[in-house]
Amino acid sequence: MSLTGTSIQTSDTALGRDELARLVARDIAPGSFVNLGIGQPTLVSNYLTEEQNITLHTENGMLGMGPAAEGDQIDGDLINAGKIPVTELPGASYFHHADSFAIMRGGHLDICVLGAFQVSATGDLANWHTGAPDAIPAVGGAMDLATGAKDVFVMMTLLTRDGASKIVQSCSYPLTGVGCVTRVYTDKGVFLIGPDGVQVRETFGCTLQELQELLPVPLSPASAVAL
Amino acid sequence: MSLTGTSIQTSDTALGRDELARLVARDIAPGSFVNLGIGQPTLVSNYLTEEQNITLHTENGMLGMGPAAEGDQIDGDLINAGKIPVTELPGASYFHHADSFAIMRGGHLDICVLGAFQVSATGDLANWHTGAPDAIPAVGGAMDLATGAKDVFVMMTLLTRDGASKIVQSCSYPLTGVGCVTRVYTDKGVFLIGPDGVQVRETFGCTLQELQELLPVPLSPASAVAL
Amino acid sequence: MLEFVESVQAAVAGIRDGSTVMIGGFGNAGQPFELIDALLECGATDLTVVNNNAGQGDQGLAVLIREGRVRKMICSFPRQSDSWHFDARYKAGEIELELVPQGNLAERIRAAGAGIGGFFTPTGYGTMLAEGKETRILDGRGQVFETPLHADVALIKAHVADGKGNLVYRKTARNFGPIMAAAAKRTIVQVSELVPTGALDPENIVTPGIYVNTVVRIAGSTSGAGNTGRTETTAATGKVA
Amino acid sequence: MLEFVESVQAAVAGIRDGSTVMIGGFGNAGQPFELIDALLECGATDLTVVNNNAGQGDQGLAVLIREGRVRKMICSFPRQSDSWHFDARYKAGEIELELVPQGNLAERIRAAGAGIGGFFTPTGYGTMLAEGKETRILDGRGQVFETPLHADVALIKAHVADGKGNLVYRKTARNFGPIMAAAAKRTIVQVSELVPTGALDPENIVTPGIYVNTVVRIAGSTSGAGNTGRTETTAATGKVA
Repeated sequence: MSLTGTSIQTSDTALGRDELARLVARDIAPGSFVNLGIGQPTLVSNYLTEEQNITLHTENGMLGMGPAAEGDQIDGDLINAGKIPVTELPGASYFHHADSFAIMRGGHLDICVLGAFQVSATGDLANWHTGAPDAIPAVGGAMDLATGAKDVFVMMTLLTRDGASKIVQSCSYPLTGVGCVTRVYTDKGVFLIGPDGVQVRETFGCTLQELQELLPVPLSPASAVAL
Repeated sequence: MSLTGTSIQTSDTALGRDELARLVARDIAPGSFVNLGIGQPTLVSNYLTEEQNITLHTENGMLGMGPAAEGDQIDGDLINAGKIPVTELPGASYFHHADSFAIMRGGHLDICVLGAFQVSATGDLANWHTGAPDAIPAVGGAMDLATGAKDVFVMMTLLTRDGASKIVQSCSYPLTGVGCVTRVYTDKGVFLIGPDGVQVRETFGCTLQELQELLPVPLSPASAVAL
Repeated sequence: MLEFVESVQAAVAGIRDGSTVMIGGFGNAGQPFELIDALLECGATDLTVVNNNAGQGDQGLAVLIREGRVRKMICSFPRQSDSWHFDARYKAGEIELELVPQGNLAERIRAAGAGIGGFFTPTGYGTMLAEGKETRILDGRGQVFETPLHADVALIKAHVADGKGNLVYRKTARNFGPIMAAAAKRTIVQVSELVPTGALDPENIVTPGIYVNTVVRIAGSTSGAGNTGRTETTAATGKVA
Repeated sequence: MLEFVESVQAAVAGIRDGSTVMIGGFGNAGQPFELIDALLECGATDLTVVNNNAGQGDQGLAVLIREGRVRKMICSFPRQSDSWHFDARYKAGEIELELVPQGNLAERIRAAGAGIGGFFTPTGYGTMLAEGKETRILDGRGQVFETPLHADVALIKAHVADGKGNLVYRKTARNFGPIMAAAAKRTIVQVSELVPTGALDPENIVTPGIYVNTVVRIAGSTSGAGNTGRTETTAATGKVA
């Protein structure tokens, strides 16, 4: 497949974390139920609009989570999965841990947005463990989210500090879930993962061909229908 | 084992249904959580005292069930497992069907009291299906109660209308549960079922020897410790 | 997407022939009679219906069965004193029956909503209802493998809904509602009352709106009141439910 | 039998060496700090502890670990910025770790309380946390067999108890409390408030008293207020919980 002749470059420069968060937020369908992972994915909440009517889930037992709590709002009994004090929106609900994970594992969340160490060409996700022999492993709710949500979006920088691609043919880090990632948002481009392999929806600060040179997996431009 | 020389006859006549219900009620330890099956077992609730502080469970989603509702108390949303309108006692709670059966199946009920077609010498229970080829089977919550409660008490007449013993070596009717019955209350005696076989705690209107002649399973008087 | 509709006809629109339909309620408590009537009216047929019973008297599910719309019943207690329409269809070999112990029914529905692929339970072990099923000794007890019960549609009745589709129920009318709402692809709820978002205490919500697709208020209905709850009589001394 | 006791010391009396102890809470929310302190004081050792984490800072579970009372941790997220006591014991090979995905942890606890002998779940399939476990394809997906997590004792924190031991919680402090209460042979609860039986609405009770054995009120405690909830930072970009 030719990588030229299709212009899918939508910005002149790579995107910053906040620009990327804005992009993810824009792509979430109105009325969705969403879980935002800790770290970079949390930024997405800053760009969700009231009109979108998005309901945020936190796995420690709540739907309808509001923004971080400040000052007098802080209540030690109201925290998110990152253990940060948050607020409650009208229409919120509380439930216990098994009921909360039933929401995730039962396929009821429309989207979860996660960070990642690596994503494979077939959507395998590695985001919980470096595999280093002296590392103390900790998994939390990552595997449940990766396996349970209808769509798993990953947000990450495309390259490691050493310049290696985090989109790989096959993950070298221990897996979080098999074939679960459907979309990858990076500073250099947005990737769709599906039966047709890795498709590029848009690029930031580079052409598709330049992107291909960075990545060890074959890329193709996304078909119009997938956009 | 000798069946003579031990007097365990506690009444001169066979017990009526209400006398038997009173006896079962007296045997329920204070503070117990109890499910009373439909029909004869329901009579037990008439003889529970306030001092016993018994909490009644109904499998359609309630703990703290009170007596049958009458007149203005009747509320179509408040019924028991027999679909009869009931009342709510202070300290009651409502829950959905899976949570209700988790109480039963998780071993949290101290006692359930059930009717029966047959009970075997090893505590097998048959109470849901005659096995007749043209009968439409219906099981309800019988198997969950039989399998889940810490103690399963059966209340029944000892003999069928044809004079056959309902305590049998092996049930001819389809089973509800295997080895689950711990005690059988009948009009002619109270039987304890355990590793030592079928022991008789007391007899009503007959001697132990007369009882043995009615039953196809070996009986022994209950040891003092089992009383 | 959550929708609030004005009529039960609009609520059940789109239920297809061949669907698996869960219907809430235990006896009359929690039965969504108006939704069942609309399902009858809409003409969908060849249905598999999941309910604790198999219809009573000449209303609701019993009429669906009488009219030949139900191919298969999955339930725990079909035989009742007034289950004559089911009885007739069953004896004529015109309806399939999957008889499930009530706790297995509830747990299988719960498993579908919670993403559990199957589970082992002691209930039914050694009985004819476990015949042909995989068994295993776990924790020292014989146990039977049971699979989740999914549905295309759930028809349930709740007491109050808010603008997010959050639900609360009334007394024992709660029964199968919350677990069926989670197990179905599309959950249609009839309520007695609608309140603004924020009017329900977040601590007390039983079914979060994430499980709800369509809400219809039944005008003039008041849960419980005027509903006398019929007394069932049964032939057996066994446990009835 | 339900008992109301005057002190946390009386509440934890009788917890034996070698017990499996579930401890509620997620972060600080719902952590029964006073009961954990009493457990430390009572001297029980060789414990298997089930908690989402493995202790934070220099309080509660972290101190139990520091003092060598914990033989094994069953948890989903041991490594945190302030889990130094666990980290040290673990690196010294002095504590065993069973790492469980958080949803499996919750579902295994729920299974124990609900009488489920084991279940299949897609979570963890194809990962190192499923190594050595039975797997099966169900509903077209790879699934892993998981077993129930039972406990001798649960220490949990609730907001209010009534005279029957019925409990309600506050906001996200509910977390593991209800399922641990059902999974343990003996459930010990610290509450901020005791109310007379009948003062809680039966529709809103989260943990029915059947699951509660011992209740102690912590004088002067008010859930949430004055509890600022610490902010955790973590090294990985991965999902943290």
